[in-house]
Amino acid sequence: MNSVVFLVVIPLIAAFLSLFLETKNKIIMYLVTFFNLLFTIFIFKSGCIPFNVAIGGWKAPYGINFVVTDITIYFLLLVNTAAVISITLVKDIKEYQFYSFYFVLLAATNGMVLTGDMFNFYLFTELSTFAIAGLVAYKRDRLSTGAALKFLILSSTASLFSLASIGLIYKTLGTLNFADIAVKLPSLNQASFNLILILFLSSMLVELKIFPFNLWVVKSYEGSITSVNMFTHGMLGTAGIYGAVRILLIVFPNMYKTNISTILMILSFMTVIIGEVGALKEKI
Amino acid sequence: MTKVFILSSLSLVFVGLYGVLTRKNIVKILIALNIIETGINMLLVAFGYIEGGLTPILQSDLSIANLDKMVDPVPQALVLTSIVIGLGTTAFALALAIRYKNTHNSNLITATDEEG
Amino acid sequence: MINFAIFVAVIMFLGAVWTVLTKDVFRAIVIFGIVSLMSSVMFLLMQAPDVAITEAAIGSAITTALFIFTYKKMEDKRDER
Amino acid sequence: MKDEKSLFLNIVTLLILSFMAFYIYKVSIDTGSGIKITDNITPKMRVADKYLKKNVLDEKSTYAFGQTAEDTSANIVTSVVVDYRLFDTTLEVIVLFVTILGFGFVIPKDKRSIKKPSVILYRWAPILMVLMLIIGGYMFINGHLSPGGGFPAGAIISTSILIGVLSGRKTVKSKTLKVIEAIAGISIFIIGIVSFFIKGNFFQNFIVGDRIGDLFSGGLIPVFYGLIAFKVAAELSNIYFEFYEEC
Repeated sequence: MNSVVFLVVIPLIAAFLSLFLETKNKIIMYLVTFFNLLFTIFIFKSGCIPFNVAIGGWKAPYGINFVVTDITIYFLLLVNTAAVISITLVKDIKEYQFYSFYFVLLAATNGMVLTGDMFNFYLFTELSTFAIAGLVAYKRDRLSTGAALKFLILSSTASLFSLASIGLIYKTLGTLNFADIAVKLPSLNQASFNLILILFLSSMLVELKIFPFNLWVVKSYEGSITSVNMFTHGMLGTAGIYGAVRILLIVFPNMYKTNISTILMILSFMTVIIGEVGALKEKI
Repeated sequence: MTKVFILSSLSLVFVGLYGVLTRKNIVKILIALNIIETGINMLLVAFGYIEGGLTPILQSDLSIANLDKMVDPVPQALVLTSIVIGLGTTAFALALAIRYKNTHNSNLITATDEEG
Repeated sequence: MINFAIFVAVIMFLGAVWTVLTKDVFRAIVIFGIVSLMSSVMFLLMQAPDVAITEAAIGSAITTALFIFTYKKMEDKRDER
Repeated sequence: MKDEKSLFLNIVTLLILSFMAFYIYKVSIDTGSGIKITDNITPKMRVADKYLKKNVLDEKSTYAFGQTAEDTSANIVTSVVVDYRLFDTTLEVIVLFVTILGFGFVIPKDKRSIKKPSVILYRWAPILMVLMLIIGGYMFINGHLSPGGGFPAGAIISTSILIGVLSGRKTVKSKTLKVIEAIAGISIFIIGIVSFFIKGNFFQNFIVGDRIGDLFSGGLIPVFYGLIAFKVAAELSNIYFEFYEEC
């Protein structure tokens, strides 16, 4: 099943092609999205799950690899179904940039779910960040420009923290592969483990829209058009949840005294309460 | 040597964080973001440094005999990637800043987003 | 060699502090270019010539140029109003 | 009133930062069992060992200078960037593409006229441009032998177009640049798909049999670096046109 990489490669080629196909962009958008959904269903039905794809022929800890497991395939279906639903809301848009951003976002969310490498995951999150920032700024008026700028500054600061944590992981464990990290992690010191975890968690919270970093959400939802809101929540949210679940609960399991589930539960509880209070204060 | 590299890059990270958190001019914030990024890049390369290490380029049979003394090539490869990503972030944010100046008539991040 | 590394590191730190604290944006941009160039020297000392070349060409030259272009464009806007 | 608020902000920020610095210091002096962040030893079973010894596929294999190996690039950083972790590099190219697309999309288009350049710059610009092109071309052709590579080469080539723009000479049209960019970007992925149909793996280096240290070695590495250099040059030149185009 090496061909699973097509899920990422085909939308990226379409992103380049959309520079030229001025009026046919919408057809290409439907074609690529339905291709992704059908291909995912084909993989789901093919019955060779779980499997592991080594890109470039380099085997698992040394090269980049895609991992497809039972949970992955369901999240892949969710992401692609969300994409199909949200493109039905796209009205007549002429700018080719919109379609390019959409294709890159589709590739990035598929890749975030599929990838099995730490640095590759970081790159996919960066890609989705830029695509979302471009889509939020699509209306180019006062509200959307401010929202996009604030989102970009916040998320790039957060992604620098995750880059530092990737460096620390490579220095201490000497590997970047998720499965390899999970095997080697118990030999790490408690304090070092906590530092890496804090750095990585603070960057994941931005993608997940959890309390201390969720202030960008309101402005960006106000400032962007409806289909972009669907992209942000349906595609990026789903992919981000899967990435967080895999990285926080499988790669960094509950070990020693740090209980991640409790921390996440407290934070999400606070998110709900503070979000509701903020919504009540908002004038209609 | 390693201590000098790590301490200098950490100091850059902290100075940049101070700048991002306290400055209000957008261009200054982006400069501070770039300083953090330079610091993180130096930190990553310093993690791969070993005392008296050699450059990871094969020039003759002698360098193949000394493979153990070479510095780690993987952090350098990662940093090559992250430098280009930093350029992308800066370019996009600067374009947004120019439009922000046009729409808000201000280059402070604290300007209100409501019309009027 | 270690004295040279400490010298470069001190210049870099002072430049970064100056960049963050100064009120003048243009001066901040130019000193940021110097900081970036000094970090390129540090990459060279860390036996990473690839990264040093990339940092000098992209991180130092083109980023600084972009900042200066943007600064000029924003200043022009203020003069018009 | 405003100054007080700013002073308060500064103090809070300094407190947060000093707390972070103290935490990092505490981590560095922590004495527990296991690997520490401040340990100076290189970890066992590091990924880089296999990259340096070039024996990912075959455990026991060794190589010599001027002989073939599984990856024949002499610069090991290049071999990591463009061969072992090629997929990262292609994504990075996409990151640059997206951000510069967003740059052209967001930046306001207003009228702007350039001052007439001086005669010296106008006369000497072609010489400088040719020099820049030669340096950039050398860099991406020799990227697998010496320091350098596609990204700085693209930056240097784009500088030559910047000189052309500043000196008022017409060099290339912005539409041509867009075509170059798209063709280079698509062909990177086309090569990846072609290697899927030849070897069965995406982005595999399917040219083998050359020797370490030759100019024509490294298989697909010079091809990829050339494509990356042209793509980066076209994208960065588009930025300059956005700033300095006379509307």
